[in-house]
Amino acid sequence: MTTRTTPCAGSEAAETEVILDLDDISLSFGGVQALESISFDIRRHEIRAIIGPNGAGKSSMLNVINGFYHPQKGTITYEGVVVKAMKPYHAATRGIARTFQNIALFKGMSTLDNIMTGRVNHMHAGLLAQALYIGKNRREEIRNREFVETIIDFLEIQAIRNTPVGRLPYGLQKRVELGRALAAEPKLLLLDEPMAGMNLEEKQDMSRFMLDINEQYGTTIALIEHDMAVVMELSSRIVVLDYGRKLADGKPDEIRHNKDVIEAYLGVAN
Amino acid sequence: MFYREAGDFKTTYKADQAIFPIALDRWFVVTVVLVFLVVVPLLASNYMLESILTPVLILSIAAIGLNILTGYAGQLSLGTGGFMATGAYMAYKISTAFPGLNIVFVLIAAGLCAALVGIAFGVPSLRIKGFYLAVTTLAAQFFLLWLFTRVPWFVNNSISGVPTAPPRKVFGFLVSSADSDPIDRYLFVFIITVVLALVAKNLARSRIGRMWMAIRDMDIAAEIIGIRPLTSKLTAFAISSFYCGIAGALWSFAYINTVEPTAFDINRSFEILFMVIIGGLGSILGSFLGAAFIFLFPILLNVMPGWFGLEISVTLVTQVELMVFGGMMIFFLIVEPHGLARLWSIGKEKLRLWPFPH
Amino acid sequence: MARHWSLVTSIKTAVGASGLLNEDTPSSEGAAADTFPKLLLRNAEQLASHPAIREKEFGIWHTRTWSEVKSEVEQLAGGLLALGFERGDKLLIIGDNRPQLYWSITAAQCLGGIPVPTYQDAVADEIQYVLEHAEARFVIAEDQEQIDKVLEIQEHCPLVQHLIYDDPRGLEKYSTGSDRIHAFTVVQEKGRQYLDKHPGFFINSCQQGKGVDAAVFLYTSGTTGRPKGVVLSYDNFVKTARSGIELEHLTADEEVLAYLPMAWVGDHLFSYAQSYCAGFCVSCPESAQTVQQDLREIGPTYYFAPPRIFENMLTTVMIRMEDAGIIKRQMFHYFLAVARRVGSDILDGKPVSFLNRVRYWLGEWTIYAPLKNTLGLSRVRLAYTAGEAIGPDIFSFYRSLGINIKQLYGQTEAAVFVTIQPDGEVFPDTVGKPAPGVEIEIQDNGEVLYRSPGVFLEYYKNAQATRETKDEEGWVHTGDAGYFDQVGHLRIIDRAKDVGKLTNGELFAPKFLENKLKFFPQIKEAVCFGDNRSFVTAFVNIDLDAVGNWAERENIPYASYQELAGHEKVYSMVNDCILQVNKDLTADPKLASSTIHRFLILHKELDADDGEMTRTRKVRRRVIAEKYAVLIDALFEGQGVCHVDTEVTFEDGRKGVISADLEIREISSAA
Amino acid sequence: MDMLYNILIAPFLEIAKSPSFFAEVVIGGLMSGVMYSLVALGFVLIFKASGVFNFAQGVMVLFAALNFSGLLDAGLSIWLAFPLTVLIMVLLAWCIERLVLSKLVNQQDIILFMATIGIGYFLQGFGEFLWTGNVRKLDVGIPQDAWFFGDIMIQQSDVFAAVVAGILVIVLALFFQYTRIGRALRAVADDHQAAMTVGIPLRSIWLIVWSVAGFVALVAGIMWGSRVGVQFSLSVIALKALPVLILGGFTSVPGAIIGGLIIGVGEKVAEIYWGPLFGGAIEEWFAYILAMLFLFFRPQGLFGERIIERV
Repeated sequence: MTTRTTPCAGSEAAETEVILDLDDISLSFGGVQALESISFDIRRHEIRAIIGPNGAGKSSMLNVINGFYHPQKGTITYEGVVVKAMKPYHAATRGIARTFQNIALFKGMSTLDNIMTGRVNHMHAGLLAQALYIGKNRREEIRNREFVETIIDFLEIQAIRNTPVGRLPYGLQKRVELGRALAAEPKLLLLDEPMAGMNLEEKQDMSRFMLDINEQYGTTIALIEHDMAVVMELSSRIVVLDYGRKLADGKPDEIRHNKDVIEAYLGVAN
Repeated sequence: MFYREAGDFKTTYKADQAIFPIALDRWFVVTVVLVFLVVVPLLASNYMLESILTPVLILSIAAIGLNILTGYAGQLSLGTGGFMATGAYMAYKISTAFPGLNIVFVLIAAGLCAALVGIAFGVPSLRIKGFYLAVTTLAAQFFLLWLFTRVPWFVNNSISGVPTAPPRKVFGFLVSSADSDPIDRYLFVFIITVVLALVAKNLARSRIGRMWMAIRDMDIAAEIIGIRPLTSKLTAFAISSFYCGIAGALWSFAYINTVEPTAFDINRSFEILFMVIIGGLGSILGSFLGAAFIFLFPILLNVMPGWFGLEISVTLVTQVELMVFGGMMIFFLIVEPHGLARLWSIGKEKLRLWPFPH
Repeated sequence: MARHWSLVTSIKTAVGASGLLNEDTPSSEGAAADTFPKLLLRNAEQLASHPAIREKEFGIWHTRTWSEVKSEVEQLAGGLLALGFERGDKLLIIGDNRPQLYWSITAAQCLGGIPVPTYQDAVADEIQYVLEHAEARFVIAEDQEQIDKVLEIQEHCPLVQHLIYDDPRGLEKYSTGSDRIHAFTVVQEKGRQYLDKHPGFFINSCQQGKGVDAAVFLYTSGTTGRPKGVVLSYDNFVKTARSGIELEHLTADEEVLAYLPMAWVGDHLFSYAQSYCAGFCVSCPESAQTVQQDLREIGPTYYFAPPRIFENMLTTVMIRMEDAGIIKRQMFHYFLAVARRVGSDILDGKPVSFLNRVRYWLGEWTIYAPLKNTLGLSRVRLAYTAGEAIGPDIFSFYRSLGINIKQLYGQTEAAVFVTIQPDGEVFPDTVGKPAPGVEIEIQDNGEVLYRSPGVFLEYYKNAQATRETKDEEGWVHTGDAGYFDQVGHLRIIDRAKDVGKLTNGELFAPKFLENKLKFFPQIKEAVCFGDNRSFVTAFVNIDLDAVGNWAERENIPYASYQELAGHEKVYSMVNDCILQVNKDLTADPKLASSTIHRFLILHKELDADDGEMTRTRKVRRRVIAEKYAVLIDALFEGQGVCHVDTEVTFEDGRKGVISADLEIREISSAA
Repeated sequence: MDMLYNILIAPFLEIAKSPSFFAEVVIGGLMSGVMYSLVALGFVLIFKASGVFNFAQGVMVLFAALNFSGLLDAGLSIWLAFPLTVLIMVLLAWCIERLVLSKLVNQQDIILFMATIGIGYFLQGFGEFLWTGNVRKLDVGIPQDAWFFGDIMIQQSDVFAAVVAGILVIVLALFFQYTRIGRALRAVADDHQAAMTVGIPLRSIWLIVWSVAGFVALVAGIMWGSRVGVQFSLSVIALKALPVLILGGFTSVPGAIIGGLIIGVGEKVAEIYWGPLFGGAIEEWFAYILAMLFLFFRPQGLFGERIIERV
């Protein structure tokens, strides 16, 4: 996507700058304690994995980040600004996009329209211009269509451009959802188990896409994934959650040998 | 079978995003519009023009309005009658207050008033979802009807309470009041309908249309990718009521020539809801098909016995009408929940794929 | 009838356009445009605003006129010069059909260099052989996938100095800080600067080329041993292209879809040489998966496809029609029968009864036109097929729909045309009359020899093979056996060296038998054995789609290809097919004795990755004879069942072994 | 300013002046509230068991009353006409389940909602087709005269209706809570597929539910018919049932009753005291505006379950 200046990923200075910091986050639904005083940060341009057994609070954490749930305790600082009760669409306009564990595509629309919907905050034609489809609106529709087409080309889904998403196989629906998230040109991309239910080949494609997104467009990725091979290979740093508490946080090989993590996953060897 | 798409490739996005990218569709629509614009006024009888085509067109405008709200934005509404009434009464007030004002501006002003009322009753839709919304729109329906019948200011304190619509001219052609020529009235309404249909189609295929459809399909996901539910729902209510307002105004000015509340009661709301459902949710074409079907069906029912020579009492006809209406409604919801428009698009798809089945 | 009328008009327009063609028009370059660089300059001048090449990208078709192509080629050539490209250098080109790669061909030729297009699905060591053999110093690759292949074998090819890529996807890291890997646009930018410093260099460099110079290396995917580098001159392609254009009255307004591999001589002639000579526009599809959609969008007027593609298209049509409603299906089959009866005659302008014309007209309106439209062939004025024999009923199916499909016989060594079926004289089982300027001789062992302006210069660095194939007077040994029938059309029966003799001395042409078997939709591939044996036996590969679909309707459960292949009902079905072939064979005295006596259905599909076939799906007999020797002997000894373990390479390169017990079935009319 | 005075303060002064008139208005309101509750009860039953928002409940009341009064006019005694009408309602329930519901099993709510509107139209036409549409007096021996407590006049028929409604509510509450079928009904309401997988015969459950709703409609029809006569206006009360459900919550039986009473009383009081200020007949829209306000603060109504949205 030539339109965006792509900061080269190599320089160390940009690497350390923190894009999102979660400090002492606690979240509960009625009596259920989903998250308990969790703190960790995500640095710019890194692939940050969030792993843990089922029910560890991973998805809830993602929902806190993009403002769908509001934590009872703790502060969220995004790009250096402390964020109070952020509405989901605020998060979107500030560059946080996400995909869902069980796909949340708009069934009534085609692949192209679904991804174009991701461009909603980048289009500003007035109501009248849209009504008459002239001038600003037409130019804007074409400019954004070109941008979306680069995404379609990037994700290699040219052949299903006009098929209604309801008819697509699982793997392709995941790709369209990723396309929609990319369309918003996010700074932080939250991926909720992008590879669940995929075969080997689809997983290889998805990992390739994630690496290209991270390298080519410098998008920071927060990744929830159960496939350890993928997590260990792709992520720069990993945070491990268990029963709503933070168990460990560090580089992949640190996590691989961390006793608590092994216990949490394989059960206590007594 | 008739489609010849080979060799019709697109070299610009403008062509690719046209309303009718396929050549045959373009020609088909152009011919249909020309036929109704030129041929029909010449050949059709006054009765056909005055009491069949004009009302069907006006109801299509209202159906397009409701389709924008329920079909595209997914917000159920039973208040269409109320919004039409707002349009009719405000048009009457404005045209009597400013006699010099051209009828077109009166219509637009009436539409805007209805849009404001629409927004007012649209605010609750932010917190209420699904068919609970039926209640708020029902509130609008009954409240507005009550308002216009109870408060004499709206009818300039006319004694009968049912004022006649003042005669108005457009480019010298008399388009409202009883003694205007049916052809002029028909053409006036036809042009407005075509313009409004085009506008609705443009809205549906640009940003606001996608926002509506996103809210309809999965509002949580829509909110998370940055669509503000407030703006999209309220614009849907506003534009939908704008269309209903204009339809109401036209109904009084160009069809029944009086401004009476019974024309816009709860049954009118149900009728237009039927049109949108049987016509097809989320399709401009569906609104036209639905309007024509629902309006013509009772007339057909009354005329048909005549063909077979058996005389049926009027009450029996109304009863049969009700039964068949209810039956048709259920039949359509079972066979094709997406209505005539879906049958139309399936037919078109079959022709494009002919002779293959899929 | 309609057919004649269009023929007449196309002659008129051809004369207008052919002003471009005949050599003696006083074009600006004095001597006739006899090389592609000169043709480029001429087209850029005389057809400046006419579309030259088109590509679907980002959802719409981007068109470039001849003048734009000239500037693109000029900049690329400049860039190559800046990187040190000299006259005589080779430029390896690998990737799908994309405008940038076609421009690379012309750019290399403008600098007196030689382009070497390669198969995009070739594995790394095949590319390594071509790179080393052609001693190419420059490589232009389409995308990361191809660049990775070249980088993988880098240490074996020290000669390769510069790698240029077109699609930047995932390649930023490669090119930053390396002087060997460059982006296409960066090279063009260098080219602009270079040409500013050397004005006029590009034009006179184009002028220097002569007709006899080597224009391109095309590596044949020979059925035996390593591929040979066929050197073809400008004259070979320009003269052959022009004779084809005149014969078929092609104009500058043709539409062609370039979807076949660029390394194949067919694509080089139809999508490159003829486009430069006639000036028509070539369209590149968006991606490999969208070829069918793009075919329908472009609606080509001039179409070329190997028989396998026509065959697949027919099978999909038949399978899709199976699911149609009864009325539609009956209507379809009724009108198909009408077309089969009179369609070809109407196309050839032969007399047809009035009633049939009306039925055909009705069929045209309800079935044929929509069918051609859905397949994207409704604007096809001329369709060629070659490379191997096409099934008679497949061939007549398309002709009966009014698609002017014609067979031709050609070779890479002949820059394609050897024989072409002229309009009006089209038969399902011949390959036509000698093309303009081509002389043909049949040797006593049946081998076909030809001489034509299109005959190649030599096999690069393989003088011995050149001598074997081309003798002093220029006669080329095709290696195919054939004979001229009474109508003067050549009939190819088999590969010369494969034509064997049965023990009773009769002729045994395995290819001829195999093609007859493959014309049945259920049979995808067949291999016959009979050379110096007393009778003929065969291996059969069933077509998974067709048989699978049939099994579904017969509700026969099957979990894998192997299980379906071994099923009793499938065996009897193949048996019936062979019976029918045997019936046709006994009708022809020359081939009566090579009827098939025994057969078995292979448990795996013959595949190019296992080396059992060439890239263009031609059977490699020697490889199969070695690999399945056990099975062949079992066939001739008549064992009931034979166990076999075969090594297989999976899609991602892993090797594995499949073992199976294959049933050997005796052909009997009672079965 | 005086507008505010009239709205807020004046009514209370008047109540203080004539408490008995106010009591009478309240009781009158209660009685019409009972009617709303009975209709709302039918809504709740069907919604609770099948998740269908049955817009045709109002017309079923009219249809039941029409059949019952028709049979009575045809000379049958009450003890014969009543069970016969109940049978007709069960038959109707069977047809609705067979022809409509079974075909729309997992459609979205909006489709089912519109189907019930279709059923409503059909029943209206069919009812009038069977028993001609003229208004009919319905007398089933419910005492018509009134009692007097001090100067407050209470219609006996209203008391009788209240008692019947009370009995019905208790029976239904017990039925839902403790019987096996009741538990199955609640399971079906949560998730059709899940219930089916557990082996609950979905079709028969719906049959029972719609029949009971038909029975409730019959009772409401009789009560309502004996007061104002059997006529088309009965089916309009269905629209009034909507606000009742909003207040009471869609899934609770007690909620329907209390909601009905609140609306009944609220309407009458508002009509008497605020009516004249706005030009009268505010009864038409008062219930809806009240429900709308209520929806703002407690969308799930008094007793309904809290709606939690998960991503």
